[in-house]
Amino acid sequence: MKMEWTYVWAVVITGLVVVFLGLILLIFFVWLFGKVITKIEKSRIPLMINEFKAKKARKHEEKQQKNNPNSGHQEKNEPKSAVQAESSVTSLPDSNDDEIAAVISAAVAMMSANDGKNYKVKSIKSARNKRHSGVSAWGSAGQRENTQPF
Amino acid sequence: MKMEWTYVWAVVITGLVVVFLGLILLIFFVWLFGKVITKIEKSRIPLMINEFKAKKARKHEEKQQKNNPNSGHQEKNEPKSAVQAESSVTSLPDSNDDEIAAVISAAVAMMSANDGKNYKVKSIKSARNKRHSGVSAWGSAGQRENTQPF
Amino acid sequence: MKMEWTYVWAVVITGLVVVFLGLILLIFFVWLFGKVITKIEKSRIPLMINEFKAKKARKHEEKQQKNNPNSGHQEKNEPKSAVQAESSVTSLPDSNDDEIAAVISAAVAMMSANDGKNYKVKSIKSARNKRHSGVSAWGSAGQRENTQPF
Amino acid sequence: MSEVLNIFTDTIKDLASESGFANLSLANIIMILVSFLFMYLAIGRGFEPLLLLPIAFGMLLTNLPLTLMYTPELFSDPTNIDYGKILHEGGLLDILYLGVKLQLFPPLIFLGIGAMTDFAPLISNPKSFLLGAAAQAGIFLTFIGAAALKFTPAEAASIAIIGGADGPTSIFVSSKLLGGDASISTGTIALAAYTYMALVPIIQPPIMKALTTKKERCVVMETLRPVSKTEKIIFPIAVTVIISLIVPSAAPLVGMLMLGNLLKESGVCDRLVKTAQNELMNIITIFLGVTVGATTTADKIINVEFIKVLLLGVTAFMIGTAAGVLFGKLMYIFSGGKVNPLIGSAGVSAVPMAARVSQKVGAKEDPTNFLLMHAMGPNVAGVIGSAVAAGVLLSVVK
Amino acid sequence: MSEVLNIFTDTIKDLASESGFANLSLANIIMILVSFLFMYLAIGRGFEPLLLLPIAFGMLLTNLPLTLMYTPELFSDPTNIDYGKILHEGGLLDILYLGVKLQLFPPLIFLGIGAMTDFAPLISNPKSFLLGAAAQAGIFLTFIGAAALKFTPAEAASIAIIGGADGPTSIFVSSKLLGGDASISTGTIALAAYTYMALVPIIQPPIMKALTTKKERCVVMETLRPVSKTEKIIFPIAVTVIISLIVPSAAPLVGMLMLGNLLKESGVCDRLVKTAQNELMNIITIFLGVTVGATTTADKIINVEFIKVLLLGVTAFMIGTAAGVLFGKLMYIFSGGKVNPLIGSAGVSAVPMAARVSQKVGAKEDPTNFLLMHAMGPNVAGVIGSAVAAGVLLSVVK
Amino acid sequence: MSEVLNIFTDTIKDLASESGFANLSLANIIMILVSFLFMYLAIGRGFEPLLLLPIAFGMLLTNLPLTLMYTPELFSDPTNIDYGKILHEGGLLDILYLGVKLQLFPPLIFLGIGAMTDFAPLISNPKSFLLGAAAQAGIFLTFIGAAALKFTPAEAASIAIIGGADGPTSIFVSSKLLGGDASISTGTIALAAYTYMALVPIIQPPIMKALTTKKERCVVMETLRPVSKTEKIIFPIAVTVIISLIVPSAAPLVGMLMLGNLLKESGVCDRLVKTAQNELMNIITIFLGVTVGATTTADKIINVEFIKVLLLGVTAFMIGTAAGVLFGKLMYIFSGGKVNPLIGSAGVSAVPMAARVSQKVGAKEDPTNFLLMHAMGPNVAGVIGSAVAAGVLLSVVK
Ligand code: NA
Ligand code: NA
Ligand code: NA
Repeated sequence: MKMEWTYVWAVVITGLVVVFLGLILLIFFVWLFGKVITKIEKSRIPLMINEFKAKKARKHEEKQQKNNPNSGHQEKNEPKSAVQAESSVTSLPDSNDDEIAAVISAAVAMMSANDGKNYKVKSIKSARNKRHSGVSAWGSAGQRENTQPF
Repeated sequence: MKMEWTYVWAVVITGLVVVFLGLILLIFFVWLFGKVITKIEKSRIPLMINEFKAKKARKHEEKQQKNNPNSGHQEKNEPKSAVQAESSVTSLPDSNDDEIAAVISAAVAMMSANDGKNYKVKSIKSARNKRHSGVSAWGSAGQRENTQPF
Repeated sequence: MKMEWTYVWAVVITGLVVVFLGLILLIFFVWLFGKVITKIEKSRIPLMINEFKAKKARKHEEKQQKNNPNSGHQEKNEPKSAVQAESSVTSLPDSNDDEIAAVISAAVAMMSANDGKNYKVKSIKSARNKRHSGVSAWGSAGQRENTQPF
Repeated sequence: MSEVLNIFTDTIKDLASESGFANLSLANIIMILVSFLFMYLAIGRGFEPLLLLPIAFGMLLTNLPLTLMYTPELFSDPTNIDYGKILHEGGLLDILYLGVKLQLFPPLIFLGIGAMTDFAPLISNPKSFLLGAAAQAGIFLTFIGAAALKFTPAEAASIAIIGGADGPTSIFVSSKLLGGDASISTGTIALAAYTYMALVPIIQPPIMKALTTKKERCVVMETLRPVSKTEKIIFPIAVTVIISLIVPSAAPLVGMLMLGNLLKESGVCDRLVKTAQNELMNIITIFLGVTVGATTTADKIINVEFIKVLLLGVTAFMIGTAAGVLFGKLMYIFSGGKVNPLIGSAGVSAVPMAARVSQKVGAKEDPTNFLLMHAMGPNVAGVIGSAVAAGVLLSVVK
Repeated sequence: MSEVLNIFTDTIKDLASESGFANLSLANIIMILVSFLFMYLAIGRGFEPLLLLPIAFGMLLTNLPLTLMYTPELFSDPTNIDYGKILHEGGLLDILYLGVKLQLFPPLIFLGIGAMTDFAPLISNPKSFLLGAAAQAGIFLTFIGAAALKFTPAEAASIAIIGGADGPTSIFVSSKLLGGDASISTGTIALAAYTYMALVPIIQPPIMKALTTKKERCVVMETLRPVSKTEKIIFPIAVTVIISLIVPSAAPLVGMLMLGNLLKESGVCDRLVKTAQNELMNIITIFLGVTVGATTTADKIINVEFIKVLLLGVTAFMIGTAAGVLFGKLMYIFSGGKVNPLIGSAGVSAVPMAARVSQKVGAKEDPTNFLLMHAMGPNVAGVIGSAVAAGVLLSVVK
Repeated sequence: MSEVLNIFTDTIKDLASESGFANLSLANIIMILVSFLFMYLAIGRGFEPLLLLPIAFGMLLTNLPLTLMYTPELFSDPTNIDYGKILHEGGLLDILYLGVKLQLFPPLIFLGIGAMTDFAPLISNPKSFLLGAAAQAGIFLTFIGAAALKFTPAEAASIAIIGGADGPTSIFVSSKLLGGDASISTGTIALAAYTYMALVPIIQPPIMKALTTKKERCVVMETLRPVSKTEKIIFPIAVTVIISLIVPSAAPLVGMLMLGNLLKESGVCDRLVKTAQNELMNIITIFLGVTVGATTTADKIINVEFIKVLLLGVTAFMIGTAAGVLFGKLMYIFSGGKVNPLIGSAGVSAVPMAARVSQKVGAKEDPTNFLLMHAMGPNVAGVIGSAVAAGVLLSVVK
């Protein structure tokens, strides 16, 4: 069952046109939206739409402009925790600092990755304090995160 | 299709009665069982039913009475590991103790949480020793735990 | 519905014969293949079939002959990381070395177990370095490993 | 060549007429905007994002015309679904929705919740069960309201269960009772349930303050007794047996909740517990959310019934809260002032937010008063209570 | 108002008559107590809790009347199941049980086991395969016993396979062969299999000691040669090909076991291996346990057949152990005293307990004798052997 | 006794005649060897092992006679599959293959990919979309070639989609279009797709060098602007809406890809993201690989059509690469030399290998030139482009 050539060409041309059409529409939308966002960011016009961004994203934006521009969302807290973990061991007395720092910072990074939560060393500290009172902060944090939505 | 009001009230009253009935039965059972358990705990009568508790739960009970009364099962080992990890670093020479202790105790707590097994620092130590002999204690522990039931 | 005894005996004898037959065939194959592999290993004849082994497996074989002969694949890197983590803390100033080493080596071992990747301490160190540049090495490693096949 | 051009223009025309743009109705556009609103609530406002975000995305997908991802017609008669037809003609979300329709997903989510829940506060103070029962008044009294607004029994029960403040239970009941022809859908119910659960910290405090005196709110409760491992192991078994005997139709929910808890408390099945709490629950949450969201086709939201659902839903929450607090006052009186009535509002379930609301409202009067653990008792009792109420509704409503 | 009262009392009466209390038979009560016994064995005694606890809970649920979670009638004819009816009328456990009935769960558990198993001890000492074959005598000789006790071929095969000491294999065979009308159920088989597997450290040692001399038990075996990665990669492929060619009906079990092992040994699919070992296996274990447990309705346990199953099952284990040890003695003789016959008992599978029993019994005679790795060879060979025996039974029994 | 012996020899004879050895055809043997070749490519050469190894193992299983694990006849008519028959008679892989046939697995894998993908490079330089579109020329021009080689429309579309360099998309299209009677199978398509994706670093560089000048290859591109979280959140929603409206049949793939990405970028659903990225994706990858591999029965490989598929497949890749690079040259010209045309080849998708090839080829000319991030834009655009192309093919091909 051979296809007719007119059909074949129709498929090809249609396909290419639709793919380009779709992606060009996306270019236009993404470009437009990027402009709008950038303008809002710069002029800080307190628009309705800005309400959410202002509360949640502003701090994040500022941080991000200092860092590598293309860093994804996930990396948000890792540099911080790594830095903090490091600063906390740089004064250790001998040459094993690096290894320890590496292991600890990796462990901290892993925690963020594992739980899907971004822990900061600060919050870990408080977790330990609570644990002294006989209630597992870890456990209850898990419970909180997990049971909440149901 | 409107419902008849008699039907509506019947549903409402039935529902409330059954819910209260069920939960009151539970109150009675839980209260009764709590009494029995508490009595057994105190008088330590060596009942048939005590056999299991004696072997498995007794040690646990004693520990628990020292700790916060409402601590859940998961928290069982965490305070211990946290304490041990801490005691193991309190003599570190500088102010970073807290951070390190926090990170390490968090790591230990996470291990318990992660594997679903309660590791004590003791067992970790022995794990390391075994690892020296060229056989991964960690791996074989996993294997043991996992393959056993099938 | 009782079975006829002839049928019963036929099942029994057939069953035993087939099970033995199958496993004896396996003995023969495994024994033969073991011989071939051992010969190739020893004489290092650069056979066609050796091409793959040579590139991938040779290093591994040599390592393995030094270690415990029956160590599985998973254990490959763990002894190393444990040793390295330990050596990195043996000079810590007080008696808590063991606990810390245990915790850290367990954490490292856990990492290998968790991700299903064999991390060495070396690679963790470099991971930390990359993180300084604002790109999460951890995140991108995950991305690389994960997105690659699709 | 001109023939190719002809066919090309014909195909483009066909594609255009078959594209979503040509088939986008005003209702679809409104619904898409509504889905954006819920996405904003989930991400920007943190309203139960784990479920509300997948639900809102399902709502978006189902309102993009011709995607054929969800086909409400396949589920129009809830008592006689043609499963073969769903397999042949159903889209991605139709097939995943089978997990909801076959009543699998909510019990499996309860398995995970059970594996995460600590019933110790309830075991050490079993009277908390009463508060968990009282708060279900919100369910049954709302049933009256729904009847007054002329909903069918199936619809009225589906709306009333929102008052249970328990997402999986609401989905369990409504997906069983509601057909594709009903004026409301499982998605409508779930949207209302999760939205109001997120609003618990806003809805409850005024009611709690209005119904209690300062003296009552300041009651410091006795420390809870320690609970032995044996009790914790026997508890889930006993609850399963007793509740299943009284209300057999509650067994799937209560049984799975208690299986999860037994696995956890046994201490010998940790690898199963970990998976039930995490991966199994997460996989099902994604599927549940996006498919339940997909049931909110335009005709289920853009009608006066949805407004009614929203009104009845918030009423149910408020009645449940009030009933819990009032019953707490009763216990305050009968116990000679030992029970703080603020813990009553936690009986609506919405674990653990409702308990935290009790804690916060109490701490406002006396910052040293630690009510959280005492409120966790009614809180987890409320989960059991809602499941029992669901069982009653399923067996009573034809 | 009186009418409301009337309807209320009527509804309460209806509910009471429809409640589990009114329908609880003596058989149900006995079965519930039996389920408590198995829960105790799982939690208190540590009898294979990962499976025995879900099984016991499934047994509890299925014996609570009217919960409609499992409906044996839907599975009465094993050769002609009405899947549409199951979807329409089935409860939660009926639908999950499809994973067992469609023969999915046991092979997928084997996938996980394969991903955790190290076949190196077997590769370096392939003669161990003989011990893994010998121990299957327990299966086939028990078939004779079951025939003598007048079981049908399907029942006899299901009982005999308990002697394979391999839970998923037993469930694979019995769920295929047994209909809802058989006097025994998959749950009965699984209960016996897992209970006896937990008792391996008690059942085996007396037999091992009775059949061996002190001199034999003291044999120190030669160190196993190292196994190259190439051999480890080729092994699972070769086993799949050879066994599937000889016994095609063993292919689902052996094939999945070896796919898991190949993924592991390849070293390039670690993320798949991790999931196969953990989450996938855990999810299926929960579903498998609770649904298989649900098949133990009262009529399957409270009958003389269950006693027969228990007796035949332990006999199968004992014969398997003895056959392995005796074959070990044969190898001791032919090898000129280089093989310790104690490793023969490990051929029953029950990985890795049976191998540890060999180690312990050997260490009693000579504490420096490290038999564990040598016993792991027959042990993992026993898993393959049982799967082959399962294939034979499935293809021979009509 | 002699009767026993008789029956025994009869049974053995039966077993022998029913064994795989007696039924092994030459075609089977060739196919088994081919499966070994792909296993070697996966393990020894690291060719996309996560999918190629399960595919090769599925290929092995399906070519071992009488295992009855996969039955092509059950899927012979793609428009009218008898699902009841599959449940009654299907083997393990038939039942798991339902996940492919019902179009579930590829979208769910896209969910995981979306949860792992960072679209920031594309958002900050949206013109990259053009390169992602241009590279789809490989798909459509190969359709011409397939037509010339006299394939049916369904076959031609399935072959052409290999040029999309996207495994799940290829499986999504081909499993929908190809029946059991077609001369090629989903497995054939997947084998070619994954093999060529692994060969991207070998196939692409010569084409890239041949089509570009040294000056072009040395272009250092401007740093990408930072992308705000708001943009990252709105992006997946916008793509879903726009693409679904234009090509509704692309909605399952694009919708799930974007749901995964939205969950990730929202930052409030991390536990769902983790599961979508890992366990859910791994479980489905195993099932997808082994069942798709099982469709490669002997008659699908040992024919001249397979050679044609291989040739057309590599042609598709090469045309896609060339089209991307040429379009990149166009952008180089129009941008006044600001765009490095090497990033155009990354438009074929094959994330992130194609982008790394761009980086490497660029670094050869100027080691300080860091093109990776700029190439990630066209790279992820290529994934979206392929999904759109898939939608077009599915809606155009009858
Ligand atoms: Na509730
Ligand atoms: Na066995
Ligand atoms: Na592509």
